[in-house]
Amino acid sequence: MTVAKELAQSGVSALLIERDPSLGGLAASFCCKASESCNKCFACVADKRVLEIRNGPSISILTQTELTGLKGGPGAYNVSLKNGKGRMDIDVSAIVIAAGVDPFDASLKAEYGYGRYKNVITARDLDEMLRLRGKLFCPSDGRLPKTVAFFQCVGSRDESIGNLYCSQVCCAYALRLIKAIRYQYPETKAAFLYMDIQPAGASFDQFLNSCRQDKGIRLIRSLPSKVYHSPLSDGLRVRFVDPLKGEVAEEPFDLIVLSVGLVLRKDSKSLARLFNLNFNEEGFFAPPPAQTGVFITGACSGPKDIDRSIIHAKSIACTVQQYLKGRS
Amino acid sequence: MKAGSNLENVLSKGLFAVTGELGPPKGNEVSVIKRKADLLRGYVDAVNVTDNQTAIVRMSSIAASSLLLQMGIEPVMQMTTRDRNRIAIQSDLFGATAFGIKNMLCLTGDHHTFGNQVDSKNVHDLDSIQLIDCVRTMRDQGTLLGGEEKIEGEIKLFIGAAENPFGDPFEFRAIRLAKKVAAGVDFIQTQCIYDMNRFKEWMKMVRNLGLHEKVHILAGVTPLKSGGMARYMAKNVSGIIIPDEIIDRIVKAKKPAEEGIKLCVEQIQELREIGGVHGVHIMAIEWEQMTSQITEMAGLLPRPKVA
Amino acid sequence: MIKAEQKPLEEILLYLKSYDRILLSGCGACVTVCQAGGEKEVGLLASALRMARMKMGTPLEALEATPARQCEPEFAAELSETVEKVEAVLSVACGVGVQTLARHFPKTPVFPGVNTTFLGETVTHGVWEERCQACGNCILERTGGVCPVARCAKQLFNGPCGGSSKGKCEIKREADCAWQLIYDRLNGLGQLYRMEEIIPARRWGVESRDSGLRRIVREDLKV
Amino acid sequence: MVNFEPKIVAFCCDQSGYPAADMAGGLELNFPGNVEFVRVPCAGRIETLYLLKALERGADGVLIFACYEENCQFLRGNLRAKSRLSYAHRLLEKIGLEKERIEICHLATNCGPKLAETLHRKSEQLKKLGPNPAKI
Amino acid sequence: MARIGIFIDGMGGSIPAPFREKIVSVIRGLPEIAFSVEEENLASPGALQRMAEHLKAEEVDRAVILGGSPKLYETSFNKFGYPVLLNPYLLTVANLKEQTLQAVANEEEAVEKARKMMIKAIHLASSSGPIESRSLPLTPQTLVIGGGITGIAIALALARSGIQVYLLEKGKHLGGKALELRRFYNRPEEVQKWVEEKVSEISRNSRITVISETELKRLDGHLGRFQATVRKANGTEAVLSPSAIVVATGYEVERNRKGIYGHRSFISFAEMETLLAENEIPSLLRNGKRVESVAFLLGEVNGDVKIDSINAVKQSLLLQEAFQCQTVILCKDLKVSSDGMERLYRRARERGALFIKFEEPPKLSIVNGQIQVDVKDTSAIRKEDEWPLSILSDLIVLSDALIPNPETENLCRILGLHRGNRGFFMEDNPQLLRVRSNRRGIFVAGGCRFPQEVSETLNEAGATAQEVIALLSGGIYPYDLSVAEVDPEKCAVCLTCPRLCPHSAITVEKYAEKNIYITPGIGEGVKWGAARVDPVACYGCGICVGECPAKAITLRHQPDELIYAQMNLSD
Repeated sequence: MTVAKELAQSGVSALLIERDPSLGGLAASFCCKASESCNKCFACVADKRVLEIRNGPSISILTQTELTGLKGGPGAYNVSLKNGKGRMDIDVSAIVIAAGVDPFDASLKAEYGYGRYKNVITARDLDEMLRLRGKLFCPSDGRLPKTVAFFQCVGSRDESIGNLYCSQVCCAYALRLIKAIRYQYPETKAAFLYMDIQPAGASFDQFLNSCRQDKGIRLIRSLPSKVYHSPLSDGLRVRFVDPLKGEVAEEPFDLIVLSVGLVLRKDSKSLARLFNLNFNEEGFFAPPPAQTGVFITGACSGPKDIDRSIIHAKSIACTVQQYLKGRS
Repeated sequence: MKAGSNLENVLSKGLFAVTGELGPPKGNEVSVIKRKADLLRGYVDAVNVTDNQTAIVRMSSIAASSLLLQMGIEPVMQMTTRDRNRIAIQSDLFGATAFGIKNMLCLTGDHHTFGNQVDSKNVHDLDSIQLIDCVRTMRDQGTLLGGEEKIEGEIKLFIGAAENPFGDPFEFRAIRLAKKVAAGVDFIQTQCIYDMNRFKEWMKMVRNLGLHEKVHILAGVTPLKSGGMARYMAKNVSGIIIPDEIIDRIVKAKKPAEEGIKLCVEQIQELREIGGVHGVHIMAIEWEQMTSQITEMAGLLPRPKVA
Repeated sequence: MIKAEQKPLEEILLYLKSYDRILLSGCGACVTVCQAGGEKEVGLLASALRMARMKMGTPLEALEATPARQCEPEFAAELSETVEKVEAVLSVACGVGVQTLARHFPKTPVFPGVNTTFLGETVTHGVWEERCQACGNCILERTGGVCPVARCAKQLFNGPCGGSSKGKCEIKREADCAWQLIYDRLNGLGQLYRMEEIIPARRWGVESRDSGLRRIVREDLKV
Repeated sequence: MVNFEPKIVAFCCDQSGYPAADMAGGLELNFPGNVEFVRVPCAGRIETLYLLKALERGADGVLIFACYEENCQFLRGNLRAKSRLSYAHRLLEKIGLEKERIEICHLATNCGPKLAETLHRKSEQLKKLGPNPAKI
Repeated sequence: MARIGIFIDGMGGSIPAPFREKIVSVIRGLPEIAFSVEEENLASPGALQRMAEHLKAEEVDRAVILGGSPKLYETSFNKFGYPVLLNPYLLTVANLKEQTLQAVANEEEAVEKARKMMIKAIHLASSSGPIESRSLPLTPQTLVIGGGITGIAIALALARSGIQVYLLEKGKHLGGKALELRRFYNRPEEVQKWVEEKVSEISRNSRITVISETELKRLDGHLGRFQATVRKANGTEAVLSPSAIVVATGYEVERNRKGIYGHRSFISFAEMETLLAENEIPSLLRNGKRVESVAFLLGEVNGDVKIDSINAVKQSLLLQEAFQCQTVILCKDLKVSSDGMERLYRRARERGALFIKFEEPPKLSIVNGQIQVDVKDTSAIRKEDEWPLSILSDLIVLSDALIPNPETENLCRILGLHRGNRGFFMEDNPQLLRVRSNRRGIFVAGGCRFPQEVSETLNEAGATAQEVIALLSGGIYPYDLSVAEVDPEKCAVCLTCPRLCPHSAITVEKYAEKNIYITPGIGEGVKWGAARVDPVACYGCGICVGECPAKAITLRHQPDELIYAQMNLSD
């Protein structure tokens, strides 16, 4: 979206193609994670972007549309599109792929029991719960959880599933969720189980300190090994190494939130085939050679948060625009 | 001799002077003065009579001073510029000298908001240095301030002033003393000293300016009664510095009051050794009974009889 | 500039107790700048007064006006028509403005809506501090541009007193010690010797308020 | 006060409150009946005088929907609104009105539920307080 | 009297016909109402076309839409263009969909509410006035302050797009912090070479003027009309007139070498870079002595930046692979959230680097002339045996605090920008505008905004260039006068507004030209000492309006009357 907007502003007309019915991608389903003040989650930015795009004078938008074919070569591509109304072929000079990412499928980490235990949810589930229902509850019985554990690096930095990269967004994402929950429900205590706290930025230190000072938030440097479930009470017990005592501990929690990593969207394989794209070591799109007129941006080139995706997109827009200039 | 007071005599003979302090009653109860006078008589050369100290209304220092005279003790009448304009000041000095008061201490005075009449209007027609100048003019020229107006009779006063080596800016404190000397001060009583290092440093600056030869400096001391008092003073009274080790010593002592006296005596002995210090001013606030013990332990007794 | 602070609403309500129709007059000069009596404050105060009186069950009609400068006779004259319609005037200009209106409208009671506090400087936005007492004989030349008359709690001319501690005044600990400021400033200018001179007793009775009503007459300007 | 439906003037910052109101409507969350939305470009546009005037001219309560702190499009508009509110509160106290009649609520574009809930809560609260006795 | 046309949008069935009828029936026959028509999906281009025809045919000058959210119409009208003859500010929308139908359950109440909203909208429409549009010519000239990696990249990108660039550098040479670096962590080429190439490209590019040993002294004017006074080291001054400005002054490193940190074993990352580049594989010598073990100590000074972690892992790998050194990395959190970092980290680990993560800061002491680091490794399992761990190494690479450039504060004042957390330049609010500053036409990029790893900085540089290009490429900046306007007669010059304006759009000049866009009353060219809002720099937020104690400022598109009209209360 940002690419289209920036190009439009530089006088290049752009066509935006989205497979889903609405714009915004993953970011559009996030909730606001403010506590007493804004915690810089950028979720509201996505909403505003959608508006701005609809506003843009030389952007055409096709939603619920899929790419089916590609003809031509650098500088003069002809793409085939398909949507509910039918098929069409369009000539374009350059193509920008911003196919985005999916959250990691948490059920692949069987030891955490996602999909089997109702009270094990992903951070995204929690996000949607807060955005649309406006409250926090245990999915099993609807009561307010007293204790919530956040597991970090679910599907990232994990050799066992082959995802040898940091998803870069989940620490801040989870901590902001914790902060928002703690603000709304002071009686709910949270534990944050992690490897390293990743984010950086001018205000992050301040934010992290406010988390550390909060007595209701425990930051535990240890990734849990297993979740046990009691079918009678729907209670959950978490097994992890207590870094302070140096021994294995088991602790009960009402709700477990998995901070799932980012993976390339499932349907990206077909895009890759269509555009003859390579994958990098991490399994994301590698940037295609210059002069092909095909560009990659956003999280599909490697995990990025909203802020960095936008910067990346703007930067790519600059490249695209210069590429076009160079050709004409 | 400028005034011929006992204090002036002691100091001009080069003897180590001792002065005490007496707060007049918050009313007209003369017995209070008498009781305190009895506690001080014979242990000091002169007694400061405060002028509505900390802006608490008390018997006027002129009246209390003349009562003290009647009881056979030489007073140092304190006078602040807070409550009087130059008319009242000069008229009061006529009266005071008429009663036979020979020492005075020129002060600006504690701010009225510290006292029990916070709604009053302060005067500050003059400041302490201008007051010194005023008294000196009256004594030496025999005229009123700034005027040609001759005074009927003679104003004989030994002029004192206070100085606080613990106020800021520290580097200016000795220069300010020089200003007082230039204005005509004869003796100086300092704020109570606990930070001996800073005081010594100040005295060094004073000596460098040659002031110790022009003015008699009496070092101020106040015995600490308790750890609480030490802590309170250190925290709340501007212009008093009490080093942590002293607070510690009093706080940790089994009998803090005794330790306070002991400390005070040690201080006096140390002060005596400093060049340019011509005496001590013992401010045993509401603890006058200790003056005898302190002077005795410090070896300051008996007080000299000088004619 | 002149600084003022709005009086407590209850006090103003008391003044206006027996009136049902008033003019609330602000001033477009100093009190606008110190946000005590500009057009905005006039609107706010009028609204608050109307509501308070409505709540008491004795509605008040409050007209609003904000002349450019209330202390000028011409501007006061602009209010004449409005003043005729009301029983009393509440002025949120400084004490000068209140008196100008009082002089101009002999038949209408004029009440002050602000306390005129001092001549001051803006320290930061929303914070003003006293700088001048209009004492009538400026000595800033001797004190490095810091006024002890306005800024020393004891108005010392030969300060600082013993209560100066770490640059602050013992009387108001949040306030800077004026003499420390003078010291620092002269020190910075390399003119510390200026502080060694004794400033003699001031001639208050000739130069200052203490001499009775002060007045400036410029014969050449008179028309 | 059975049939009393409090009149609420809701100032909505165009960057947060207004879209949130749209979202709340879109989610079919009910609003109390007697709410007037005032759309402003930024909460910093809301003068103290508007808060008083709203009450003077007949509102029973006033709500300001502003952006979260540190999330103002215009840096400090929301903080200005908050400060002006505190000034208005001081005046209300002097006037003898309950300061609950004016309140600020911080939210973001995607906080429709919070907006609706705040409106309802305010409406209930005002019902308990009763009609604004100072309106003209 | 205004003539108002009413358009009722069915919103694809969201506002049913009977409901519409019930509402509109009230106003039929009112004198100011010219007509009312029903439409479906008014926000679509076709409907817009018809709307324009209606407006023209009936000669109305105001329009009221009964339909959905005003935001919907505003966006689509902005996109497809407003109907001719209708100024955007003469259109009022009553949001029946979101604010009545979907918000009020009881139908009767909804009708009542909708009617009220309609009346309010009609009232608003008749009391609003048109706002004119203007455009400002922009010359393609940009001033880039700072000739570091960011400045270089931006200058080149801009020049390639045909924009004239003045590249201002305080020092003698271009390159900045990059001159201390030797290698990128994720690219094969050498940094120095990269910089050299870029610098020579700059010197060959006729569109870039490098002005070295020069600093910005003063800035006047606003977007499109900046007047930047620059001063050279020799004291000569020049005035540049760029349309836009990019600030890329980088960050500074604050070294702590007090106490034990003064020990010769401590070196900085930059020193280690040099050491690595100067030594020949396979042995690393420092002052003639062989270095066999290196520890990296990432203190808490930079808990919020990633560069230290990246540098540590990068250098550690080089030390391990090329120089056979044993390495230890001590840190609180290892930041691997950069592309490819996790892999590098694992590679370093697999080749024998130790990673020790602590909560309490390690203790340092000198043992036999060497620094001993005692640290509690939080991931150790058997604490009793292994706590604390003592590490002796030949060299310790220490992280230095990354701080804002010392001139940042001064530059902020000159440029009218804000400083954010930690004192770096602040981007324009968190909402997506990372490289924009609070002032239109001024951008902040790179380390002066926040220290980042080189490739991220380059991304940011690209994004900044894109922003500038998007702004300047049209050659004009179109704007309308929906801005704040000062009435100079009322202005008390109290300076409240320039102090509070978040965009530094207000200036007070003693003899400022009178606000040129003011219409009635006094003619143009009158001199008047008053605050002046620059209509191009103003974002129309209204903070100054709300704050002015003299009520001298009006927001032209939303004056008091419109606010009161929106409150819909009695007078």
